[in-house]
Amino acid sequence: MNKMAYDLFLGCVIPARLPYLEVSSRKVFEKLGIELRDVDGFSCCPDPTGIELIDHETWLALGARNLSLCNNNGGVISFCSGCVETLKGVNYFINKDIDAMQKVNKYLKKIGKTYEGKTEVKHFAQILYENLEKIKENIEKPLEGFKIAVHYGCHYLRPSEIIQWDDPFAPVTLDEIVKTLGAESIEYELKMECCGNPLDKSDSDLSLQMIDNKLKAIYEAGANCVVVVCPACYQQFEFNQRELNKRNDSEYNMPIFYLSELMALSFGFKPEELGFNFHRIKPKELFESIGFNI
Amino acid sequence: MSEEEKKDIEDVRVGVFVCHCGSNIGGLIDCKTLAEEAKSLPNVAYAEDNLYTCSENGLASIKAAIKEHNLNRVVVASCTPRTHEPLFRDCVSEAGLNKYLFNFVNIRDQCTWVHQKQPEEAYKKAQDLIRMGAAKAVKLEALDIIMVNVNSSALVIGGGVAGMSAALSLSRQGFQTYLIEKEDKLGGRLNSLHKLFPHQLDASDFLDKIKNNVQNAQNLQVLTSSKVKNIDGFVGNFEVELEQNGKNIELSVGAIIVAVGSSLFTPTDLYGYDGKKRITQFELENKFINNDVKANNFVMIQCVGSRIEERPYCSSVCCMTALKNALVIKEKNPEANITILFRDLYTPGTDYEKYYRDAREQGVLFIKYGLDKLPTVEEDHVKVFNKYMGEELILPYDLLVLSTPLVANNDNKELAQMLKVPLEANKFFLEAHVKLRPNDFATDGIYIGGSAKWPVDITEAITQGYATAARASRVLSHETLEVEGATSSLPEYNKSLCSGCEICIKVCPFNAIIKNENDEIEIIEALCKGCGVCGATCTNQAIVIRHFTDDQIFSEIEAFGGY
Amino acid sequence: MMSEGNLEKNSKSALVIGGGIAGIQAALDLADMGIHVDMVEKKPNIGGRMAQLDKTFPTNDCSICILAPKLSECSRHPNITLYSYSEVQKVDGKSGNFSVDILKRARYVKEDECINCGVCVEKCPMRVIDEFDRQLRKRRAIYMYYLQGVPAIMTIDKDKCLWFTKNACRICEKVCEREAIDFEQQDQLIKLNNVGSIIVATGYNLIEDIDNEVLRNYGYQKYRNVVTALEFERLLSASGPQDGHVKRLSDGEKPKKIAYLQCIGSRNDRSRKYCSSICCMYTTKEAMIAYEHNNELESYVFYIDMRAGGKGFQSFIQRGENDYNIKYFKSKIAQITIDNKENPIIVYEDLDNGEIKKLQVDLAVLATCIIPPEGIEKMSEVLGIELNEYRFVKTPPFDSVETSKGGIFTCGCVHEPMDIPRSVSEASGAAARAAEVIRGG
Amino acid sequence: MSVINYEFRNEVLKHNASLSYCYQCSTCSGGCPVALLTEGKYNPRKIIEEAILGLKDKLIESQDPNPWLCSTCQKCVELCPQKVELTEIFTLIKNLCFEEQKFPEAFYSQGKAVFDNGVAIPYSNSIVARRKNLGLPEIKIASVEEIKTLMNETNFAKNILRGNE
Repeated sequence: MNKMAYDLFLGCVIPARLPYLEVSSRKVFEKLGIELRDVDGFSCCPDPTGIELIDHETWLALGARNLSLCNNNGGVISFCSGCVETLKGVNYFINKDIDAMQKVNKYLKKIGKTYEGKTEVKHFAQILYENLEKIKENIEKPLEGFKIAVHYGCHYLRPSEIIQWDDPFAPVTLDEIVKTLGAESIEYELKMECCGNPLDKSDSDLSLQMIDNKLKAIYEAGANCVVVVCPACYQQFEFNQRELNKRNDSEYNMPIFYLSELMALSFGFKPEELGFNFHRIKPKELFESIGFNI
Repeated sequence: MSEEEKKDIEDVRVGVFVCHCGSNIGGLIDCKTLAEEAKSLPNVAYAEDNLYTCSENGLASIKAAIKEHNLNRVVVASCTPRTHEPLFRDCVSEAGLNKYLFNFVNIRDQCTWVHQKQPEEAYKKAQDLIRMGAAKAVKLEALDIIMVNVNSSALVIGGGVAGMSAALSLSRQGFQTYLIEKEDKLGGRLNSLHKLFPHQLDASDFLDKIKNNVQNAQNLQVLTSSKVKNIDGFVGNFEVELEQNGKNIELSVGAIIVAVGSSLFTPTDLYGYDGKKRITQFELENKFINNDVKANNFVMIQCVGSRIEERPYCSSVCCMTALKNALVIKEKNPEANITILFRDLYTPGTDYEKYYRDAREQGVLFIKYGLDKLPTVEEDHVKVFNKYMGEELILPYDLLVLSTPLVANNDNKELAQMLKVPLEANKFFLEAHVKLRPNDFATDGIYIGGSAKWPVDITEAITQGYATAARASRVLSHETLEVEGATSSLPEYNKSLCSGCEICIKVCPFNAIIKNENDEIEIIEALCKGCGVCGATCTNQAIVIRHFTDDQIFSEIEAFGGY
Repeated sequence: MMSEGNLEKNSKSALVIGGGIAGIQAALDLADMGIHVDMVEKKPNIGGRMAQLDKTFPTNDCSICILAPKLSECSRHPNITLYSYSEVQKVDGKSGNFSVDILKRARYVKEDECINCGVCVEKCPMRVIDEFDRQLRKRRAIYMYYLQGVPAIMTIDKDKCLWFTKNACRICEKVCEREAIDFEQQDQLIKLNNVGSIIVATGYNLIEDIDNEVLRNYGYQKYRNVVTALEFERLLSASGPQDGHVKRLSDGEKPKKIAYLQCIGSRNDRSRKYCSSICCMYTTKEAMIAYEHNNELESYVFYIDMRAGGKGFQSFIQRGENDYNIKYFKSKIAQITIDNKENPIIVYEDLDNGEIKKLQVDLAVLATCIIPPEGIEKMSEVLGIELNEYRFVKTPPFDSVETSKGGIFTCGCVHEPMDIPRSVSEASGAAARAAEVIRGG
Repeated sequence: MSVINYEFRNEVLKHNASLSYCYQCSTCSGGCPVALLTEGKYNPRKIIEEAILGLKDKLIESQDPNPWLCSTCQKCVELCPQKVELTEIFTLIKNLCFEEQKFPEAFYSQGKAVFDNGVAIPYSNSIVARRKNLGLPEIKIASVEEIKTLMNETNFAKNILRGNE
């Protein structure tokens, strides 16, 4: 069987703001023997909660341009749910509507490119889920004692008509993965609710309220950490806990992990290799409290 | 009591059968002892207990005992007469006794089931009930089984779609049928409709098809421009007097079907109705037929004159009618703007809900208003408080269309009196039971279908027309009918007691009591159900209720208190 | 009324498929006309859905009390032959002259011996889930489908009986005084000839009977205090699993607040596009009965359009609002969550002021969608009749009792969701049409 | 009080026909997390109703309810029993707001960043250094010229720059 390979679409947030998340992600795929090929010339995906909302056509055009650069038959993957939604969305719209396809290609022509809407797009967590067996083989340190609040995030699932992956309201894939890593997945009341990150652009207070409610529910359910698969969600969870503690009388100190980070840990990578020192909420305490020796 | 009465009673030999009903009765109380005790009751010649008296061998042993101990009365103490009395009546008559010489004592439903926590009390109650039942049995009298002849022809009143369907079915079943219509042509409401939902067929085409069937039907006589003048008689034997253009016609029929339909409501003083720029849905259909609809902005208002205090019902066809006409407009002029102001959109079931969706798909607009803030109509626009927005919205219109309810005919009362059948609060005809007898009247032999009973659409009117045909056919299919023998009566020896106060006539729910040509109270036994209301209310105790005579009831009371 | 001397003795008979209220009414009408009727019911006893109901709107009559006399009339009528626990397997011929094969499944109980004494049931050691009570209680492997069932004969559930599954037990055989148990009994093939007309009245199923996809967002079968309307009907029923004392399934507490959610699966492009027709009414009825059990009760009904067009329906809803403490909200509920006491939590928009409100209740009742009955596809093949786009029996425009095949008629929910009065009217209507065929009209 | 605007209603319908299927059942508003949080001040159902009635002023001028408060969680889209594509309709409305220069500042900065750099977050020197330390590869991003060309073609540039430069 020839080696699995995908083009890698990094997007903006991870490489330019959270590069340490890119580290664990690359390591995990390497360990699983799945090749990720870097592609030159990608632009912003663009943001489905940003540029799409102010100019749908531009969003289509830039997205189609990015997809037109992919040259790998395995398709393209991303570590970011937003990028995945954009790239899948562009495929969805131009394949659904021939006018959109023609319009987009009229634009692309100006820069000597064309796109037929054929590149397959996948979320990195989807690839991982499809390789659960491989993952099992690579586990050196099962994540015993991790009581994980899984946060799927909206764009990983919805709109299901575009994403075509897992159940939009009762998803299982991420829970399956963390259980495979030997951790426990904790049910909590607002599990399927939005983290509120996109609202930051229009109403930061609302945005904070939403993440506040989620964190409350997560603490009530007795989780000791959160796992996410989207840099927007990651920032929303990680960057706002201090701010919330300042505003309210809360004492949030909940470690937030990227799915790839947890997997890397279970594969035996050391925290320092993974850049955990860049986390604002250091997981060190957690590791000690549950006796996760590294 | 007189000597020969005493003598009669001495000859009375009662058999008592106590049923265990599996564990239903036997599980709680001692049926064996009950039977033993029964043996010592006056006139009881025999008693036994059975695991199941209703089972084949239970019935066999009743018949055997009747022969062996030449019993002439039978008492079964068991479950309930509701389901089992007919069975035991058949059993004793097979053994040669008159079926009215059987008496049912209910010691399950009304004893062991309701007193499961108190076995002793239940036992005592069972003793009482059996003692009383046996005492009544002693007084039971053989009653004649009454048979009436049946005239196998039928009268259908109303030549609308319901009436035509009923008449067609009856005639196809081979019954001579008279279909009478007060207008000069058949068709009723169909004559004034343009298209028919939900298939947008031409009303006229559809009507022609049915009329054609009616014209070609055998055993079916149509009388248009005809009115009912008078109706006498009872199930199987009605005498009907008609008037057709001045001349009188007399018919004898076995069953009567009422399918007189309903009337339109004119929304005078409502929403600026003027019959020109502000019209009803039916007037709109008339405009379609004459092809003079020029407007481009349409506003329709639902529930105009219905679902309000004075007319609280939903007319159930208006929403579909509005959708139909909206789709007709859209088909002719896709650019037309149509807004329907409604309270609840009534499109139940499969095709109708789809029809509502189709209308939205075609761009018809729907706005919900509430009874608290009714729309107000100006010369060229409507102001409506849009519940969806919580604020007022202005809708310009060239044509305002009001969806008005179907209402009961004014002459329903007249017909109801002739037929001696009731109307409900909105003056529609009232059926025998809204749930399980939707097309019967309480009076045997008379049936009701279509919008005369309640507003219905074409499809349901047709179904109900067929339904009345089936109900009538149950009567017409027989040369004779056996009717209840346990009826009330005014015996010769009591006639002197009757003061002619006519209270019995008023209270009889089956219209079984009349004052005959000799000005005497007469009970039409074919109609009497033996409910006993007349006997109970008769101020001079002139009326006797067979099978529930004072004598029989007092003997039960005595037996209860007498120990 | 009993009948004497038929106008004409019909050599042709009628076949009625389905022993619910529609089938029963059609059979009784035909039989009273003097036409012989063979009635086929798949279940062990006739009675259908109506037997499962506590009361019926808008009169709130006790359902079984008005049904039972019709059941016994059916079983006693000289012109009706009842084949319960049976299915139609083959139909040949055409209008006026069909021949029909009926598979009469062995119930392993001698019909003419069993007197329904119930001893066998008491002694049967096998507890299995009870379909009639919507899995809310257990029955035995030998059983009556329901207490007042007709024919009043026991049936052995072959798939559950220890003798058939493990070659053990046979206790019922030992305890039956009438020796009515017959483990050797075989399925029978009954051939009917000269059947003039057929009436299809096989009723309906409910969306929860096939898949819970649409029920997922409401936590059905995940949250114990979320039940369907028919389950609630059983809870209300005196003969039901709680003897008519409504209690929460989670903790046996008496509910003080009940939410009723309409259009669960109905009027929904993701599930069934059509309206189930009866839910607005039976929901109000159930709320009324529940209130009669407990006058403290608050009921909340969440609906899209109040569909109350039948006779006396509007005033029924009015009474619910005025006298039974029922509050109506025009708002479809998106989902149900629960708090730590398993109380259902509902979020809804109050259209009167546009506010979004959170409501905590003790019990939530789902008005689930009516769907075509199990096996309708097979039946349509056997009979050669078409189904419509919703997989109900297809009827032509303006005639709700005709099917696509001459001589075969239909009535009741098997062709469209409808209430009991309309089912009964249609049943009589179908009977009239069948009689036309049989009498050669 | 507002007047129905059939023209604008039809314009929205042309972009997204699913709008016409809405029967205002309130599933969306009852399921919307932001609606709950704002006690109904934000209400997806009302925005749809305004679109149905073509109330352009409310949708674009006064923006009541504020369409920018949609968190794009897509729950309403999944829940809608009539499969109305709510978020696509909201996107259309917000696009029109953009043309009218009525949109939150943050969208400007993001759009401008992409227009100037091809990416939303330009690579600072410190990030480039950090990537090196972390052993991550160098990233060759899009040629800004290509991106600018496209964004000029689509009128994005015109709209994003107008009134701001």
